[in-house]
Amino acid sequence: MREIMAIEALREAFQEEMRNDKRVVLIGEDIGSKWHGAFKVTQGLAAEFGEERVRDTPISEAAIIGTAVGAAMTGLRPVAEIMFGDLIALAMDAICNQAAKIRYMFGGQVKVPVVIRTPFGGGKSLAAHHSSSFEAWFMHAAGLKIAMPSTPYDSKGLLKTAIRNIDDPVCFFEHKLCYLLKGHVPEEEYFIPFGEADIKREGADVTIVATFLMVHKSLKVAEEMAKEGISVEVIDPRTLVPFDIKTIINSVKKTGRVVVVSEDIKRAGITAEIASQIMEEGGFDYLDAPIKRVASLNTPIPFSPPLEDYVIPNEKRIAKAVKEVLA
Amino acid sequence: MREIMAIEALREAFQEEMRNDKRVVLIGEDIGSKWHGAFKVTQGLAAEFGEERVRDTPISEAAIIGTAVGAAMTGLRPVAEIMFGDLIALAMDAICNQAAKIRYMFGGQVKVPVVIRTPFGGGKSLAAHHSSSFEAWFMHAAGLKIAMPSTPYDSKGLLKTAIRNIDDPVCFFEHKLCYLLKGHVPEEEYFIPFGEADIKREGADVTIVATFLMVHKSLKVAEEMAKEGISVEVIDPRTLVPFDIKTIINSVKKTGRVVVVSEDIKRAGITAEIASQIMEEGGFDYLDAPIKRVASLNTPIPFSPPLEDYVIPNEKRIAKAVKEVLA
Amino acid sequence: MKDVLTKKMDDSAKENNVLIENKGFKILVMLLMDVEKNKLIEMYRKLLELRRFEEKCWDLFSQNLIPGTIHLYLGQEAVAVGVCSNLNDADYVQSTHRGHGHCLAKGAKMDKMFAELMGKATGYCKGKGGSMHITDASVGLLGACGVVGAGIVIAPGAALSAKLQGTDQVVACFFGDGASNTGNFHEGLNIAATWDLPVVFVCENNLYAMGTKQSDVMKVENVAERAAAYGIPGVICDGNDVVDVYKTAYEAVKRAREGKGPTLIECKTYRHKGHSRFDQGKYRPEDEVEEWLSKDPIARMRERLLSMGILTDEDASRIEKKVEDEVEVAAKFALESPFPDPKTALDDVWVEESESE
Amino acid sequence: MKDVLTKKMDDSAKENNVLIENKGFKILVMLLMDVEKNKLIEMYRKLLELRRFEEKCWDLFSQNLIPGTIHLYLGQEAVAVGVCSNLNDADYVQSTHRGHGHCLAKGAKMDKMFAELMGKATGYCKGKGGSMHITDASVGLLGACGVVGAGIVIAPGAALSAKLQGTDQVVACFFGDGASNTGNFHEGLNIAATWDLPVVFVCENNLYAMGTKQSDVMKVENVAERAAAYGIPGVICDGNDVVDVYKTAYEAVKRAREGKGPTLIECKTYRHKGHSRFDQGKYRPEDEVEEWLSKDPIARMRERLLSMGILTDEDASRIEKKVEDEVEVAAKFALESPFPDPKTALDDVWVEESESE
Ligand SMILES: Cc1ncc(C[n+]2csc(CCOP(=O)(O)OP(=O)(O)O)c2C)c(N)n1
Ligand SMILES: Cc1ncc(C[n+]2csc(CCOP(=O)(O)OP(=O)(O)O)c2C)c(N)n1
Ligand SMILES: [Mg+2]
Ligand SMILES: [Mg+2]
Repeated sequence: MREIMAIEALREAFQEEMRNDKRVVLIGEDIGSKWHGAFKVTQGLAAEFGEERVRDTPISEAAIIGTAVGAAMTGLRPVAEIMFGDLIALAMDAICNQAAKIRYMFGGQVKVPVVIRTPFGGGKSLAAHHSSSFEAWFMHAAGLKIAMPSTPYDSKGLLKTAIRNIDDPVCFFEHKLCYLLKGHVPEEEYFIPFGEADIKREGADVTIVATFLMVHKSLKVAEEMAKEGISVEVIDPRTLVPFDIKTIINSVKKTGRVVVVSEDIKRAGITAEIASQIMEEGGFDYLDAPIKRVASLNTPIPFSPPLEDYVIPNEKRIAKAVKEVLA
Repeated sequence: MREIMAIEALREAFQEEMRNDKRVVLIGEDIGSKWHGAFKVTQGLAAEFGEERVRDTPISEAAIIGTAVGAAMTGLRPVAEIMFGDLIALAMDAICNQAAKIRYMFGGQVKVPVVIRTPFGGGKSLAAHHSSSFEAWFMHAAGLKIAMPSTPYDSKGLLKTAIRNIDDPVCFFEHKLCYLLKGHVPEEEYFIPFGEADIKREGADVTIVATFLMVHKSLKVAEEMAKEGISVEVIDPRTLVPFDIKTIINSVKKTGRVVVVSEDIKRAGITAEIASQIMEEGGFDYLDAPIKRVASLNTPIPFSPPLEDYVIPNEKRIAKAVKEVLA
Repeated sequence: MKDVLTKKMDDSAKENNVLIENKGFKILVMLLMDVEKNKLIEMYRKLLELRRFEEKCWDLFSQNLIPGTIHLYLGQEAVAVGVCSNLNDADYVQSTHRGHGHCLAKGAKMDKMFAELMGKATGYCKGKGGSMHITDASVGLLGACGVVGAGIVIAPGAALSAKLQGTDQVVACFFGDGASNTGNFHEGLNIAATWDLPVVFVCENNLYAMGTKQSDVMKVENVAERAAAYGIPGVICDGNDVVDVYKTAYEAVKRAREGKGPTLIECKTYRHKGHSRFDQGKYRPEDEVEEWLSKDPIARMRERLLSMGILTDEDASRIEKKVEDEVEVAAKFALESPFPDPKTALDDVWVEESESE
Repeated sequence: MKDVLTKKMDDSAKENNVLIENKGFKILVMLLMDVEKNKLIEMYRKLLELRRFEEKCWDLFSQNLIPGTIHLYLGQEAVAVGVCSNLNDADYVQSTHRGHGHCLAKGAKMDKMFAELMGKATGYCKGKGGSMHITDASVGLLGACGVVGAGIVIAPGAALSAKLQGTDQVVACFFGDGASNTGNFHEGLNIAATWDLPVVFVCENNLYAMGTKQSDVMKVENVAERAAAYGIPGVICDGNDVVDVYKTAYEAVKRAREGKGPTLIECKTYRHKGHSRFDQGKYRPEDEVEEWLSKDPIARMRERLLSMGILTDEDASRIEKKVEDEVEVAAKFALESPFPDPKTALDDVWVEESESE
């Protein structure tokens, strides 16, 4: 079976969707034929589809999103890119006050089928302006759907769905350290629906809910634990909005123990929402121990490798949490 | 005892702090002698302290915060105002990437004693661009302290602390419908430390943790419930960072039942973090029922009064939640 | 065709060797030659519609029938009418917090507008938007917008749509003097200029942003001077003269439609009332207010049309009566409309599903 | 006094009725009159320090001793040195993602800089910042900044401090051509202009923002033209000629210090290497690269000083040797320094407490 990297899977999704529909246009800084995107996701797209449809922009994050929103309101299906997740802070109004609210404010008169892509995450010693994970901000903004694939397979399937099948604004978040991971990706067209969590590994003793790179770290922990006879189930929600709480609750009914793992900082992060939903949606009665959250420490992301490693969750911290909920 | 409105209490805090320290300057749109602030908080300040210290700005939210940050780094103690909370989306980089991270990124070389004020909340039929509650975004940004007073007394005491005693960036959030509420405020100087929750009403059966206007709505519910023989404790955390989880846990140990109430939308809002902290910090073992969250529905805030009333939590919804945790 | 008027005027000016400096007067000369009278009469009718609509709003919210706040367009009517009279149905308009005039000028109906302002289920946005988000997408409106300046980055997107889809649509993007200090102004104009997008940026300079005088927050006298930073034309016109606005916008719209890129037009104008609901505008010097009130765009246009014989007193009265009647009928519709069912608050977040509680 | 050089030059030019067009040459004439030779020699030494420092960085990160990414200042040295040679110790400098040169030119020490770049505990930011956040607050640096354009709104704040505290400090705010398209550029320049703040905005136009050519993302030829939008002077200078930069900044700094407000200076320059760590700059035409390499600011200054007899070959060699030795010593310090204790990641979030785990 073919194994490719996530950046290739994303690129393939773009190729298929841009061939399929002329209304799909890409807008972002250095995504064209000079640079091919900061992470080379868009390599070759300008060559195939032309500069009119793969548009390099000035350094104007608000205008990148604003323009995409205006285009989406009037018949295009734009995909806008913010080069680094931290910089999305410059486009918060365009995303959370405009893209997210326009359909609602206008009483459903228009739709805004825009996809907003950006990479989050640390681990590359890029320091506090190029390593943040802000997905919780968007989960807290009514009107945005959110995908955050952890594998090449999910990357392609979710991106295709976001572009073709969802008429609402989608925040499509990627993770810098997931870009080069390889995985099985079918050559045929396929779509992954939003709102369907994926059980990345089945298990009976503990449920880990994890996103992005933490899925992979959790899988490693699960493997280690297996050797000790502990059976860990790893669930990747894949989309935060809509959120597939059912799959998670079903797992909790089985395991009675939950660890939620995310790279965003802990305070008011997505682990808080996930843990709260588990409690509210039926988990409480099945839980044998309080849910543990494993997330980045409540600091900006530091530059130096030993510091960065300390702040971002690693296998050791995940394993420790698993042991604690089992204790 | 003197009763004054919150806007007067805030104004008094400014007067005292500006008289005390020349480095305190105010920066914002229409805060000066022409308009006195959108909610008249700064009335009279330009007249007393001059236009150099009470500075009207262009409509440039990013520059308002950026300028305040630069001034704070170099010896002033600026208080920057964003006229409406929704518009803070335009200054997210300046707040969450710069103000919040600068001290850390620079290894502690500088401090950034800036206070960022803005009013959140709906209830005035101002629709989706003037009614949001985004406090969770800032709780999720490492490096910011956050106050959100519900009463005139807390408004004055917390603002004075923010300006005089805290050398870190402070987000000082206010609520539009709390501005005109009256309450007891001493004429003498006083300071309320950050990180100390206030038990607004003691009770034995259920703990309500609430912020802003929801404190007042919860107090009304508590009063109603008392008639039915249900004793409700109402706790106002007053600051989100630092967060006084201890006071809340002590209450939970007593009541075993918790409702968390906030006006921000539920998904990934502050109620998620508060509920999660309660679970993690010792609450789990004392809880007799899952924690209930009462928050705004996951929609933008609509304009028309019947719609807005439906989206924002009211006494009925709070009472219902209290009954549910008691059931 | 909307642009026939100006074209004919130019041709015949050449032929007749008419040498008249004032652009407005020049057009009137043409009209005396009986060219497109109706266009001018229609503009007058529109001006009047905007005026009476806003006066009725003022009346309604004084009676507490309009919730929230409201920013009246009174005094600035010539801008919306002058610009939009150059637009086709398929063209787009990006509006602002002070948007009633833009909506009406682009063709929105008064009844559904009043209904929206009152928060009724029959309003354009089913009561979800109100004054600051009022819009009629079916006539090309991109929406009013509560965040000052935010529309300036959205408008280029609609223009990009037009460009990539190969239509000849243009986008008129309105905003205030205050908005020209926002980062969005800079990014929006620059991206539109860089990509030669068909946008006409229309700054309605009414001298104030709330209580803040324009001259206190920018060091240039004219917002139009800022066009130089983007390599596009910047033009100033008399925003209280609908003919001057029309003519100025005509050139800009033509330019945009021909693929030559955006123009920044600055219309010097003035709002008659305070900034919003409760503002009495006390920060404005009395003589300034008086001077501007004397330049009322509607009175000016009426007088002109009368003095040039395009309109008789009777015609004028008939038009006025008709507009007033329409306003009353529309307001009645809104008053009699029901408020929305609270549960509809959950609709319209998503295209397909409703939100759950 | 830093500005004596230019003043003397002007005076004596008047006296001697010297009429020489080229500003740089004019200064050199003065120097032949033996005015402030040392200033020029010191500028040359600084240029060399910046050059050798960056070359060593290139070397170190090729050996994987510098984590993350890095944006070298190679080729642009004349800008930082020319501007900062006008500044006092108390003045401020706002830097960028390409900030090593600004730091050194303002007086940061090479040893703690290398240490920071390598993520060592002895670095300026204790390893928390790295290249994109390197700073030495004790010499007036407001910090490097990873968000392009973000510093442009911070710099006016430092200038406001100076103004309100009644000092005569000025702020030099550096940024690139790409940054001039950000909303922050517009808001920052406008607020500084409106408030007459003592800021010198220095645009280092190196023709590219990553792979994007300046001319593809703005319709004006010169960033300096944008000054017109704020009612402040916009000046262009040869960013590869330290003397021209010095002289241009001199006027702007003087203006700022006298309370006359900001100036926008555009320095035309070029980066010798790719944008960042792995970029080879293939998007730049070879002849363009060659042409600019031939205008190397350090070679030019060296040649000039030699040809005018201000520097002998021996002096030059001695200076060069000294700088190279210093660079080696500094790098050694960094190499031998320890990495920070992981737990220190919890420090410096707050002024008083540490974060907890
Ligand atoms: C980004 C932003 N900042 C502040 C406000 C508050 N506000 C509403 S209208 C207004 C003044 C706008 O001035 P201008 O652009 O000149 O338009 P005008 O009201 O004069 O038509 C302000 C400051 C806002 N809505 N949005
Ligand atoms: C706001 C923002 N957008 C994008 C980036 C990614 N980025 C880093 S440097 C750079 C180019 C900056 O160009 P310019 O301002 O000309 O400075 P130069 O690199 O040429 O010195 C970009 C796009 C960023 N760091 N910040
Ligand atoms: Mg105005
Ligand atoms: Mg550049």
